[in-house]
Amino acid sequence: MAGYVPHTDEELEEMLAFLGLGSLDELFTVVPPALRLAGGLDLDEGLPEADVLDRLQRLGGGNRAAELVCFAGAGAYDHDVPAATRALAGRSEFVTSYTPYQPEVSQGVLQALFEFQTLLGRISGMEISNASLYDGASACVEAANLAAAQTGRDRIWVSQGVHPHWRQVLRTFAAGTGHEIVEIPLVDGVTAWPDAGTDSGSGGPGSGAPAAVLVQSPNFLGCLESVPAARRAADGAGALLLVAADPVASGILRTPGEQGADVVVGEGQPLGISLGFGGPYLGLFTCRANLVRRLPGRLVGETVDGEGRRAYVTTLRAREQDIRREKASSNVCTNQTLMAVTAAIQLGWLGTGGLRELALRCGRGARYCREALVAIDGVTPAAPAPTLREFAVRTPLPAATVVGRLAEEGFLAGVAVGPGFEGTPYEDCLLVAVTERRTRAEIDAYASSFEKAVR
Amino acid sequence: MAGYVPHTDEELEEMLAFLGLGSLDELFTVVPPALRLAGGLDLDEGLPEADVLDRLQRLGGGNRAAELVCFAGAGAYDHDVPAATRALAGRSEFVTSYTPYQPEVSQGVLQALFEFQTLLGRISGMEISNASLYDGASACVEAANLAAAQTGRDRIWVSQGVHPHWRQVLRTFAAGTGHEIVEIPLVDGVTAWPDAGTDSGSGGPGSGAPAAVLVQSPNFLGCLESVPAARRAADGAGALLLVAADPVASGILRTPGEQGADVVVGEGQPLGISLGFGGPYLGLFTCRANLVRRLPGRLVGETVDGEGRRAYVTTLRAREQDIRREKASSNVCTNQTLMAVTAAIQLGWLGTGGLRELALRCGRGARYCREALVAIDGVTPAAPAPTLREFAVRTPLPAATVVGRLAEEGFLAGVAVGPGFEGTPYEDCLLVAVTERRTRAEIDAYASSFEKAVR
Amino acid sequence: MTTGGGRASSAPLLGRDHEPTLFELSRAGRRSASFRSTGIPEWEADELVPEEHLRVEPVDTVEVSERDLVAHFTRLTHRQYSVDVGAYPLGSCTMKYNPKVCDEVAALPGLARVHPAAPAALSQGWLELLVELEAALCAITGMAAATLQPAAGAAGELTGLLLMRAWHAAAGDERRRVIIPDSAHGTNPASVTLGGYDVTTVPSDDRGCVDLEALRAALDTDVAGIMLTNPNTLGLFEEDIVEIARAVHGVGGLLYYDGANLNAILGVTRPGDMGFDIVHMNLHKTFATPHGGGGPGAGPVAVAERLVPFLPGPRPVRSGDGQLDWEDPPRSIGRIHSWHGNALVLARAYAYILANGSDGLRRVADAAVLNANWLRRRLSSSYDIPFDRPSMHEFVASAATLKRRTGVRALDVAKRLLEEGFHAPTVYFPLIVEEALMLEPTETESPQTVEALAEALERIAAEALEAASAEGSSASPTAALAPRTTPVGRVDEARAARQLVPTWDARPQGE
Amino acid sequence: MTTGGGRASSAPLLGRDHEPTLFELSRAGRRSASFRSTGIPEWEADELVPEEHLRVEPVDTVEVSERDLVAHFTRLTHRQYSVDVGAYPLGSCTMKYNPKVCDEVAALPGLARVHPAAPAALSQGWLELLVELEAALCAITGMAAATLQPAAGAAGELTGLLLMRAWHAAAGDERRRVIIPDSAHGTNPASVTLGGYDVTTVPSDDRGCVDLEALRAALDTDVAGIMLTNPNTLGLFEEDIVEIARAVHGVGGLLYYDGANLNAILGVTRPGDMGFDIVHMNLHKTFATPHGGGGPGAGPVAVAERLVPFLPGPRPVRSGDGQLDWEDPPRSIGRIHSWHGNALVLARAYAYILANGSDGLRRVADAAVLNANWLRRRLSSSYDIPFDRPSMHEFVASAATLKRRTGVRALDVAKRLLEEGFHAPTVYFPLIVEEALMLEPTETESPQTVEALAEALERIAAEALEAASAEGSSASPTAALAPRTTPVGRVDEARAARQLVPTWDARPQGE
Ligand SMILES: Cc1ncc(COP(=O)(O)O)c(C=O)c1O
Ligand SMILES: Cc1ncc(COP(=O)(O)O)c(C=O)c1O
Repeated sequence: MAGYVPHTDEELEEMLAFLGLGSLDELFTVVPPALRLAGGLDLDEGLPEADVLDRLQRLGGGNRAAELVCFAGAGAYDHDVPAATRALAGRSEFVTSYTPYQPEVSQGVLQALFEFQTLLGRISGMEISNASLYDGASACVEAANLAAAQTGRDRIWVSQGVHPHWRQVLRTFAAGTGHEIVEIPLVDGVTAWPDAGTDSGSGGPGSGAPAAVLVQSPNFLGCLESVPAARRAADGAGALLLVAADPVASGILRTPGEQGADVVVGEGQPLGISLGFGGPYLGLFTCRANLVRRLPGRLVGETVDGEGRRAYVTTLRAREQDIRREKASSNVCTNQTLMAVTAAIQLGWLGTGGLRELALRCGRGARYCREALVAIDGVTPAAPAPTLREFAVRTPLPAATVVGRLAEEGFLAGVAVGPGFEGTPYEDCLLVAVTERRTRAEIDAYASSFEKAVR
Repeated sequence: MAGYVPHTDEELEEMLAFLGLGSLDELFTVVPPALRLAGGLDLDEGLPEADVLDRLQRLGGGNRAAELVCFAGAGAYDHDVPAATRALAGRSEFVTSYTPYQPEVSQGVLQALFEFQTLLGRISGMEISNASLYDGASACVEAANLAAAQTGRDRIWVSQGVHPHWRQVLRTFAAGTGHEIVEIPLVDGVTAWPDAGTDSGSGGPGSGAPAAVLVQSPNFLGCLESVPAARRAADGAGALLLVAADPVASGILRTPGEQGADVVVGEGQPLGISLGFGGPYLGLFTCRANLVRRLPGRLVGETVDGEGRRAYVTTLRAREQDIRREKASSNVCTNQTLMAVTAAIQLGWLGTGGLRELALRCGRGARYCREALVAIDGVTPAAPAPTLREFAVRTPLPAATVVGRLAEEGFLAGVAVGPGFEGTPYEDCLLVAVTERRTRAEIDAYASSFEKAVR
Repeated sequence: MTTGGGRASSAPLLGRDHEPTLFELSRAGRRSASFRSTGIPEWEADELVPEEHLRVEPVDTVEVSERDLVAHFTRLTHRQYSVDVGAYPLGSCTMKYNPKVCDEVAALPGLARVHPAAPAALSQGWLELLVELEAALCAITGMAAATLQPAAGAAGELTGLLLMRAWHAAAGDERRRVIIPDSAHGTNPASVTLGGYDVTTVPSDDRGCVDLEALRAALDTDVAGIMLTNPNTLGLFEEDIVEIARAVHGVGGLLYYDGANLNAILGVTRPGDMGFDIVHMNLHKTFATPHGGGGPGAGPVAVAERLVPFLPGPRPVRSGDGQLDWEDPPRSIGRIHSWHGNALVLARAYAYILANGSDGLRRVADAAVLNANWLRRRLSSSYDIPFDRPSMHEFVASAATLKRRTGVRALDVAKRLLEEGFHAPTVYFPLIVEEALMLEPTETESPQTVEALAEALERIAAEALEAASAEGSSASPTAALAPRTTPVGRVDEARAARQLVPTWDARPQGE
Repeated sequence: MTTGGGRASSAPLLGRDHEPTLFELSRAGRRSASFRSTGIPEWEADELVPEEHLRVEPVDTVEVSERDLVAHFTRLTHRQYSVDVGAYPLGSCTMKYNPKVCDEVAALPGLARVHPAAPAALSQGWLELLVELEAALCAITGMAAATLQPAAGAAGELTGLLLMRAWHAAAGDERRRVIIPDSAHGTNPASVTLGGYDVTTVPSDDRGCVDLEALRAALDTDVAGIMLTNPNTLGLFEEDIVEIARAVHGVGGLLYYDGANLNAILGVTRPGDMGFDIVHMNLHKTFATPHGGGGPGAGPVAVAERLVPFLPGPRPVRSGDGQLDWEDPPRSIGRIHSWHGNALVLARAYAYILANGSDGLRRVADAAVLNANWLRRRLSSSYDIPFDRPSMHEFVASAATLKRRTGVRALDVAKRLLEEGFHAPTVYFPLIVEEALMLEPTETESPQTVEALAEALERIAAEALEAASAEGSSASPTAALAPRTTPVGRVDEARAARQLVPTWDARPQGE
């Protein structure tokens, strides 16, 4: 067994003797006898380290997807992670430290988070960024909660273009907050907001004015939404505008900030974080300065120490649960700091030019791939709206079948749109993502396998 | 291209202007025009990082040996390397620092080397250890040079049981030093030293007394040599005793030090260093205190700083080439420090009990495997002498054929003894090593494939 | 040339100068990134996306060489305490050693390279891992099934409260209150609010446990349930837990177990046996997944049989043919994570459980509780121990007397301890203890380390008393000035909040 | 309990306390190791090996928990300067940035897991890599073929000298002397001795180059060859190299190129074109493989066509069918490494060469030479520059005047620079410059870093002058006391040699 308890038997005895105890069991006399576990835990005995690694490696061997050339996206993207990001984010001081409660010995994490906040502010066009939330879904939930608290309203208009999982999570948590999630349908791949003029008084869909309007762009189908249109819808209803944005797309797209967003959320996984079967990822949350006192989660600020040296510390803590308790702006405590540090490193590695190039390369690969696919008989674009890294196509066979067949050829063909789009024209479509990792040769091979699969 | 030069074009111009130069080419006007390379280097243009990694990964894919279950040894062993060793030895402060010329900012490497030296002293039973040499071969060469300098003689008796590559390297370098390498043959797998009584005057084989006697135990064939017998041979000739030892075997075997060695050398690869196609490995060099002023390579000693704080520094530097130049004890400068640090970490992870258990587990696996192989028709032990982790067998087919056939079954069957044993009974044998990584199931499968291969 | 960045000179090695920000190191035109050759046509932005969407200028993030990037973040790590650097007796946080083998597990390509939307048939290994981990967590807690989706403890709490809500709703029973003790962690009341309930706080009695009478008085059929930490945040085992469970169940309420302190009872007793209905675990505490400077964590929620149909979905389940697939429980509260939870954190925790096994996990509890009790006993002569009886894996000391006598507060003790090479304990929590110092040595610290910690704390108290009596004053200069050997000295937190500088761009010019 | 180890309290973060040795952390019975389950019978030692070979007591190494092991070595890294922490202008050492991608290359299982005795048929990828790297190195140096076996520069030198010896011997020509300039690195004369030759030193002229007349005078048919570094250790290009080559070849001697300074001329000119016959390269300098605190390196030796038959064997060669195999050159001097050289270092260097390519390598030389010249020019007002003319990638300054005026020596400047966050330059080398400060910024340091270095050096000189004039004394207290912000202060090197403590066990009791 690979044990991590250092105590020798002799030491255990010395320590017990100091406490006047005769055995380790006596440490637990406070536990009512009826509650004590008789035969120990119903688990196997501990394994040596090498066996553990073998066992997990065998489990990993059961994941055929790990070997496939990846055209799946849907909120998780197969980007290259450079060696520098991996090495730096793996430094054990970042990995094994706790929340920076003691700033004097936590300047490393604090400064990295301050830099993360600055970078996120820049790419989203917002003034404030927190130090991370769990994932894209939780960032949406927190944004909805903030908007409800800010406006005193409890309805949220959510574009159907928002990731279906995020919409589900919004609904799950709405059971507690009592918020009403109203979905606004897509037309031609983009949100068809209710006419501001007619609905402004009543607040449009549902009854009563919404606290916020939430749009994702590029949306789940890959289509670029009009943020100004969403802003108009929000204005019409006197609501806040919440935009879910993609940090990679920000390399070439206008920022949500300059287009009027009040809160910009997103999923930070594309910034140097491995696919990892969906986690740990990185919830991004940025907002305008006027909302900072309702910001969920931690915020790092710059200050000085007693000798005037520049220093960083978590600040405006009165918002947080450990101080405000039931009145806190959120219940989040442990967040995804290491992922935020990773994203800061990755944005540093990419740099201004690299972030732009990354976005361009994704767009080029996707265009090349889309053209190859729609050239196949029976394959058509799901929507006419412009796309960047990802797009949806209608396929002659059910999308799930296509995915199954192409797996045999070495490709993860994409993601079947399915749940969350029931009854829409997109339900049976296949969502295809192309990152900068995909070469022309891979795309050509994919398209030709695709053609055979749907023939 | 993944470039690592940070200068922007603007900066290049600013710097050139400061120097009064008009172009980068003008930096090189001191190079005679006739020598200047016209068309640039005859190499491809630089590649992006991802392409480089791909290219090297493809080269790695060409190494079928990487996938085989390894029964090869012959001086390089397939031991498990625990995660802790890998992580610590990979810390960039260890990896990217230079030789600790400035001790005030190099206490990390210096202390790790001091601990390495202490650990090596303990496992070899010697008082002094240097901070590493290139590999087992170079440690033998340095030991021979030390002995020659110490005794004023130039003949070295080298057991034929010493690794044949090391014997070759001894001969290569003897061309420069003028030393005479005299090989002492094996009988029944162990060295048949000339009778001390009859030969003591003349010094035995060759003419003139030897400076040293060099024996390896366990020797190349895996056989345990008698160090006392070698000591007697050395004493008979008035020579130093040089012992090449295996750090893993030291977990259960008597130390060369307690058996009279003057210098103990070895290959440190089994101490946490990956197979890596033969390097970087770790030359071990330890000796008695009376030889310290002839020690090749670096030595770390403890001292204090100006305020009396404990500190470490490279010491007795007057032996070294940068100070003594043509009179130095050796020409070594860059050594294998990172490997020494790795070995210290690995010995720390193993600990007293773990080093013993490691040796035992290798011995058990080897015994189990040996019994399974010699049960096969036509497979016989190459020598009757006791062995530990490794042993040689005679096979009905040429050893190289066996290796080739077993590769098809997923095994690296061992190493054909071959060169360095021409004309001996061992020439056609197969050397088989079994480390703690090999399971009973693997050995059973190996033995049954072996049986089929030689049938 | 001096303007702009790129300076790779380090802050003096181990010195106290600040590290410049990435933005100060930035220089227009510099770059680290390179991209794979693809052979794809190099269309311009406006050949990909309509102009109206395109930004005019590239987003100005930062421009540094890879060399400067690496040096910068490496230097930052030299300004950061961590478990790998030293002991971290931060009560309630269980900062134990994070085995390195788990890092290798999380990096295995077979796990790390799997897309979360890959069909179940292509990710059977992951589903198997999740199902096995769920079973292990259920065995450890004595529950029937678990969801692995919650990304941290607080997310687990909220999930648990939504389960509570769904359970009562299914019975047509609308309840409005959830009870928590006054010693509870801040996430508990915050989660209760988000779960749509009102908080009812019950006081602790003079043993430091839930006041049973007060609890009984607070209970009625409007109570949806109670959230308890056991051992509680004072490190004390709630000895009346069986009666508490009976009372809460008696009014139809459910019991929620905040698993932050599960480390104390591994293999000793199980929340399920105590009567809890819903249990969250903090894998980043009990099961040694690294905290990452504040996350990621993982907060699986296990439930009793009757709550299984309400669990979040989709859940990995084994079908008849042995194949694994995703399934939504019939009355699921719904999804609570973008995907399947912090999967690579889950893999690490599973590796830790496999490495320890039943024997090792019990040993964890033994040593954790032993270390804490040894330290408590040892410190009882230099600090107040408000509830000085056998504790579990942690205990709460108090600097109240010290403060009265010397002016040295819990905060000063904490800062002074940083100078001694230890991380500080948790301070001013739980709220019911004045000048609280919450100490959790964890089981991976050796007896010698625990003793060194005790000596350091004793030294701090002794030095404060000495200074106070020598100067006849009530302020100990030493502790109040601490820390003086750390990368920065005591940080001005008030200024940070007053003059908010949340990003480099918000900085007043010229500073 | 206080005796014995296991203390995981750190030296105060970034503080100046010493880190205990592993032996002080050791405690009997403690352990990190665990071993794979194998199912093999658990025979005792005496069932494996005859008693006479067995030790009675287990070898007492050290006994620490994995937690303490990790904390110990992590804390040691916080006491260590490195390229990843800051600039390292250590002349002659080319301490450039080591790209992280090369670390990943060296960890690729397809490379790292290959046994060195695997038959060529099973290690074709490695042979291919070696053959391609050899070709690239030959293209860079202008030579015909190379051996990749030497593990470092010094091993390359000795290999080269043995090649020289074999070449002359093959011609029946016994020569006894090898010429080296007085500016040569210490490994050169040491290698000459080991190669069985006598050293003849030729002086440098007042340009800092080989004195051509003195060289001509030293040349005769007893001279086997000459070893040169070009640019030489003063950072100056040997402008007479063509005449030198002609002269040496004229007496039948060979020219050996010490490639320590190859960085300066990548893509600009090639040793082969200059007339060199034998060239070693330090891949751990020019090709960015990390120095590992003193090694491993790699010192391939490339040769002109006529020396190819003498190269060490076995060499990887491509046979007719495209397959690669090992082959011994017909007149090989023999093997010089246990296996094939420091293979994983070679792989890193190859990755670096691929990443840079012809364009990138030339850019390396450009920026390295530009940085050095900029720094030289800039420092010429505060330090002596003995040979103040255009240098290549490094140059040698001198603190001679500074010492005369202020008492501050090159050593003091070096130690004081450590306080400024930079590594020190190489000092007191080459020997021909009094109070030498040899500065090599390398190409991966940005102009801002080079400028910050210049400022720091200027500050040090100015402060020394100021102190000297203020106090009217000749000792500058500041520099002489430096460094004061490092983990330890100036180390007593004399005591280390006088009272040798080479291991923990040799320590005087009770210290
Ligand atoms: C008692 C207690 N409950 C809940 C939590 C919240 O857990 P998390 O930080 O994982 O959200 C904590 C974390 O510190 C805790 O100590
Ligand atoms: C000029 C010169 N020659 C030779 C060497 C020796 O190289 P190595 O240390 O790789 O043996 C060095 C190393 O510093 C050097 O600077």
